[in-house]
Amino acid sequence: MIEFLNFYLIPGLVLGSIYALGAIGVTLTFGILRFANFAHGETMTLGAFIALSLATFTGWHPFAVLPIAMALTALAVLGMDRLFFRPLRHGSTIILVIASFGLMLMVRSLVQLVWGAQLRSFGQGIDLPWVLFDALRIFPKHVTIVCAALVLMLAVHLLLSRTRAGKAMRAMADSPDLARLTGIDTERVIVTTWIVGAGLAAAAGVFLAYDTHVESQLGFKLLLPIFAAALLGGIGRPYGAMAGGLVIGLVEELSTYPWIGSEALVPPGYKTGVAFAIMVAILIWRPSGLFRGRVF
Amino acid sequence: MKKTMIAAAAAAAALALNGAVATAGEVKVGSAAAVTGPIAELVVAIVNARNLAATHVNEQGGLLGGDTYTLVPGDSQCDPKAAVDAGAKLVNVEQVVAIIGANCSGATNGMAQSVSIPAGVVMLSDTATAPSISELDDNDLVFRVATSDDLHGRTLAQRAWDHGYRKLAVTYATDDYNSGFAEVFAAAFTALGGTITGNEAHEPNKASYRAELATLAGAEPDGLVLFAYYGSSGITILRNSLENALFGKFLGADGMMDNSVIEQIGADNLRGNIMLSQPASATGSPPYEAFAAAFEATGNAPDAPFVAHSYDVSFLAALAIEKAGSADRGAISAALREVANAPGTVILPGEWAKAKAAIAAGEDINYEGASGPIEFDEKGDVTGTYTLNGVGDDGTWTPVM
Amino acid sequence: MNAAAHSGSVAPPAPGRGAAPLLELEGLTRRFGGLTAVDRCSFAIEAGRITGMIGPNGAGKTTIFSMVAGALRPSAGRILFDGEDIGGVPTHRLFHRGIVRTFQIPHEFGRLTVLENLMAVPAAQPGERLWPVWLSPRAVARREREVRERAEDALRFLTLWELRDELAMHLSGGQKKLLELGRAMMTSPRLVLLDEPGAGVNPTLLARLREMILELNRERGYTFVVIEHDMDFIASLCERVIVLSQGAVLTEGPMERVRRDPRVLDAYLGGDEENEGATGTGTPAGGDASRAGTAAGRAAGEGHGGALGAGATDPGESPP
Amino acid sequence: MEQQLYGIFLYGVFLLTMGGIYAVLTLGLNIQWGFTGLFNAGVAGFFAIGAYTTAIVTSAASERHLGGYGLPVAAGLVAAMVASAVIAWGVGRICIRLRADYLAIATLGIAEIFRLVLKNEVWATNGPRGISLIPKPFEHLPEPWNQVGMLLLVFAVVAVLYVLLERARRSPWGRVMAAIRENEAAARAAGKDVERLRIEAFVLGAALMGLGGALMAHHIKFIEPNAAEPVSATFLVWVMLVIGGAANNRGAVFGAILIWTIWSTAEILSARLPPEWAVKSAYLRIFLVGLALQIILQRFPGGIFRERRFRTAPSSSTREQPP
Repeated sequence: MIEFLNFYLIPGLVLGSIYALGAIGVTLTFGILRFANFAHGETMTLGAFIALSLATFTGWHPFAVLPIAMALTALAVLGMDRLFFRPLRHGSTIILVIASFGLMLMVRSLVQLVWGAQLRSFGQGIDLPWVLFDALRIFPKHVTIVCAALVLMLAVHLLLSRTRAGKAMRAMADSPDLARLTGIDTERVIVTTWIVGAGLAAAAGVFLAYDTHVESQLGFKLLLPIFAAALLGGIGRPYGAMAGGLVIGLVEELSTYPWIGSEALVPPGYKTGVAFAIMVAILIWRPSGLFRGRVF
Repeated sequence: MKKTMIAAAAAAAALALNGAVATAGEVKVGSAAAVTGPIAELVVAIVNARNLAATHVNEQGGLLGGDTYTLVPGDSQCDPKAAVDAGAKLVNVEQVVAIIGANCSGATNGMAQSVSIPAGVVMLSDTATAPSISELDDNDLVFRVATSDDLHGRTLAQRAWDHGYRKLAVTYATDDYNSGFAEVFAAAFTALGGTITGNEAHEPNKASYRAELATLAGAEPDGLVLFAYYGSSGITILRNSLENALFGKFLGADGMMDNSVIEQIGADNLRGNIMLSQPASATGSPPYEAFAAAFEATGNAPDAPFVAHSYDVSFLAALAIEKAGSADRGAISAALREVANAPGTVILPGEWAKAKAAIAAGEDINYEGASGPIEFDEKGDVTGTYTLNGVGDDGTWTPVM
Repeated sequence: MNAAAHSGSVAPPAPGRGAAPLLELEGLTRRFGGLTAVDRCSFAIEAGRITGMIGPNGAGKTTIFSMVAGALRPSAGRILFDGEDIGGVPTHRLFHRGIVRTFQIPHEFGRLTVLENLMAVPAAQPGERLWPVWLSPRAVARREREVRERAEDALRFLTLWELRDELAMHLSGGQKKLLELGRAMMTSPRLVLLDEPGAGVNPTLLARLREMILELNRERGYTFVVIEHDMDFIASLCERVIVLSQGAVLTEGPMERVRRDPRVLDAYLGGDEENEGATGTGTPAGGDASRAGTAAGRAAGEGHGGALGAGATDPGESPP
Repeated sequence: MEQQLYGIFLYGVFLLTMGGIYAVLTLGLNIQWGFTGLFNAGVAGFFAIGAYTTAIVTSAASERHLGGYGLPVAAGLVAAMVASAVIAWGVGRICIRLRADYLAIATLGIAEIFRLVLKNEVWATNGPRGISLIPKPFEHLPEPWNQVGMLLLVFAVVAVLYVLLERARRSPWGRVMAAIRENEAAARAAGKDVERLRIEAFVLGAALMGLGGALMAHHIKFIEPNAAEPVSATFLVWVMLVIGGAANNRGAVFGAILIWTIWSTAEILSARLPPEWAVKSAYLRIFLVGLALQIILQRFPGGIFRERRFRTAPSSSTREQPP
């Protein structure tokens, strides 16, 4: 039982909160700009590397430079939007998807040009956990990651529910045509969307890098599970994305638990497939997400 | 504006094709590597090692009549499709004399079968370890200094047994190198009388492997045999295992041999707990030290995976061209055996001037590589020597007995 | 006109007035989540007539059309067509049985030409299968000529002949409405459901549209059910109207009588403006309450507009 | 110099062979996306099924993987198409009703699951080590005729497909597919069995993707799961189709060859950089490819070749126009 908590449930939660942060950006772009942004993974990588450089330069804790890294990443993404997405915004969706694919290639190779392909990390050595009740192992870094993720999600919640910009975003994600009719400044909403999505992506990248390490393909590796999370929550629903991220993170980890007998339920080689299988199943049986009908 | 850019791109492409014509006084060898793609982080050091050999050649008199030894890069992306494309460019547009590399076994296999063998170009691989490379119908054109997984896997199993391991869990990344290795290792270890308590694949590039490791640790083996590349999953698995006290002892192979493993995990956490098998002349042997000193001087770590092999293939290609006496594709294959295999004047890494003089004098030479003595058999394979490394007192990879 | 040329191909000759009903609804009900868009609706449509269907926004008119045409599955109740229950039968099967619908927001094939829009309609085209296309092109070409002639006749009738080579997306709203009607003419329909054919159509075109509907009814015997907000249009077209309010039948009868019915006036004046879900034009209040309504609206409308709505992708709400 | 020209000619042969194989994939995707509007982001999955099927059918017997039946290449190509088609039918049955972007993500996920199966079911596929020694047509001819032979085979396939698909596109079949693409609800209301027709297009497109995969396997004589990773086996095909012009077969073929040429020749450019850039030049190449893509997208947002619809020729209208 305690093993289940230590090795399956807690790692699942940590991974899930990272997925959740990434998925918010995907779901907002999908909901408001109406395309699947393949460059979102590279945004995470970019954020993690920016934070790495800042942390190396200042010698501060990665979480101390996180706000600056988030801001810089958001700025970079706004620049990309201006150059590559905005000129195509009135064309068809598929053009935007292809543009985001091109951007994915560009950002990744730029990161490799600037920072190289080798892997780097914020800290060296291994962390030892706090051992509670002689059995439960809690890692300080995991506590900080989950707490920071919760703070960011709370901030997103406040933004969406308390501010005009947030309400406008939700309205647009729900129905862009109607939002336009009611006089919402769509360009401003789009800017806000990019800022929120890129900031959270940067945070997700930094958290993952803080837990493990960072290299040029960090974000790309997360892209598909994050798409799965966004779909699970229902496209255009930031709260759904948070929940979806947690569910995907948990299910990925729990799928290899020996639920029946002593063998892993899903052979670990297929672990990645679990997220995809859930995603496909959700699409087929509940295409509007797990939380259809619930008003968030 | 955009039109201008397109025009500029077209002009640049035309220029590039034009520039492909070899300048006089240059001998081109293709250097195919998986620079982008899943093992990008390993390849940087590999390319640096190949370039170091070229620098040695050029600094010490160059090739043949003083020609520059040029390595033309080609990106094989660890994907046979990309490798065939890169190979076609190297062989046809760049008109290289020989090709070194291609890195991943699949990419090497594709490039060899559909480009280099039909064109009659020698391919000399530094990292392709799949047994299928030996089976190619290659007209004696495909060589490698990387040893086949079969041999390495059996050797590692024996060494593990000798170190007193009886019950081991195995986890391997689902790529060609590591999965093949795991298969051979598990069979050999069982044949010795050992027990494999669990043999599980893991998908590389995940953020956490705690769940898989917990399952493997459940059977309480003596240690974990970790077949992975350090970047895509190895370091994460080490970290997850140590932080959660799931495994304390590790065995592995050269895919894990990198300084960043020690940097990331910390020497103190690994000392006495990890042993990695590497096909290389024992540290301390003259050929290895010659290479290591030179490579370190360029700011690179000589114990990174496969860099010794990469240096060797680059140097060997130059030796073979020098021996053949001309930049002629057809003569390389025979010359390669002559310069690599005993007997002859022993040449160590970096000793280009000595080798050039010996060849000019008509002497037979025998290159002793950084990765091992290098004697090509009839299939173009070498018999490896392997060292087992642990973390030494100085915090670097050090041989253990 | 060319109508006579095709009257022979109309499947059953129009039965006499007052014959057995062609379509009967019995307690038809449709719910979207907590919202009941159609509530125990019962009425009958006689063959050969033009029947009007009116009611305030959200009364469930379009939802009824969607169920009759097979785009939505009824939650309860029966739809009898020729005495047979067709509830839940997919749209394309119903089309082959003679039920054709048009859409309130025109559903043209935007990047097909106007002529192609009509030529795509007829059933049993051998050219719609690949083997004949590749192996017996002559048979395909022969049938294609027939289809084309028929489409050209329809375009002349609809006065769209000049625009035959134009992409349908470039037509005006009114012209698209005509094209919708043209789709019905490409087959031999027994029941044509017109959803607001006059919405957004200018008065000149509207008058022409009325003449066309009357002519199709008179000359070819098409049975029409027409949803329309323009009362004069309905009055000049239909002998009988059905009034719906909040998903139920309020009253029915000749237009003159219905117009004087105080309940009808009440329904229109007191119509619950917030409850517009079923017509898919709900206004976004930005708040959460509107969301359920809009979602239902998307499901009820045919998935147009809202690119990300559950729409037709939801197995629970679309025919199998 | 003569040697140089001969080399460039041979490289041209390789370039066009690859471009031609991609053209087969792009034509397949064009049926799905261009004609019918099905957003299949799982091209790599069907590519892989085709490649592995032909590898198993045509290679010599081996203990490392399933079969090795040593059948002729033609049998392999047919088997590849059939296998892809059958699996596409299964996939289509469960998710063809999904709307565009959802279908994309579902097919992307399914393709990744296929790739995991290829990696993990070692008994059938030799896992990550892949299948080697796949026969290549004409390989026993001397250079350059072996390569030219392969090129001609690929181009013969492309030509046949082009003619068949162009005929299909102009036929009522193409019209009804376009109708579904343009307005699904209206197509239903016009009596079309949208599900069946969409599955038909999906299956046909997937069969061509399988054929493309099979041709690729024969061309490179080796297949492994990395060859079916999404960037070069799905997204690149999409880029080719969108840039060339969706719904236009000529655009599909042109886009495949154009983009493959950019993708491939960019390396010749980046390889000119000094040796200390040996590693970075590869990154730079990918960057340039990305940039070229953006420029073409902004220059030709609707693709280079536009869709062409049937127009009535002035002479064909024999009747009098009504007043």
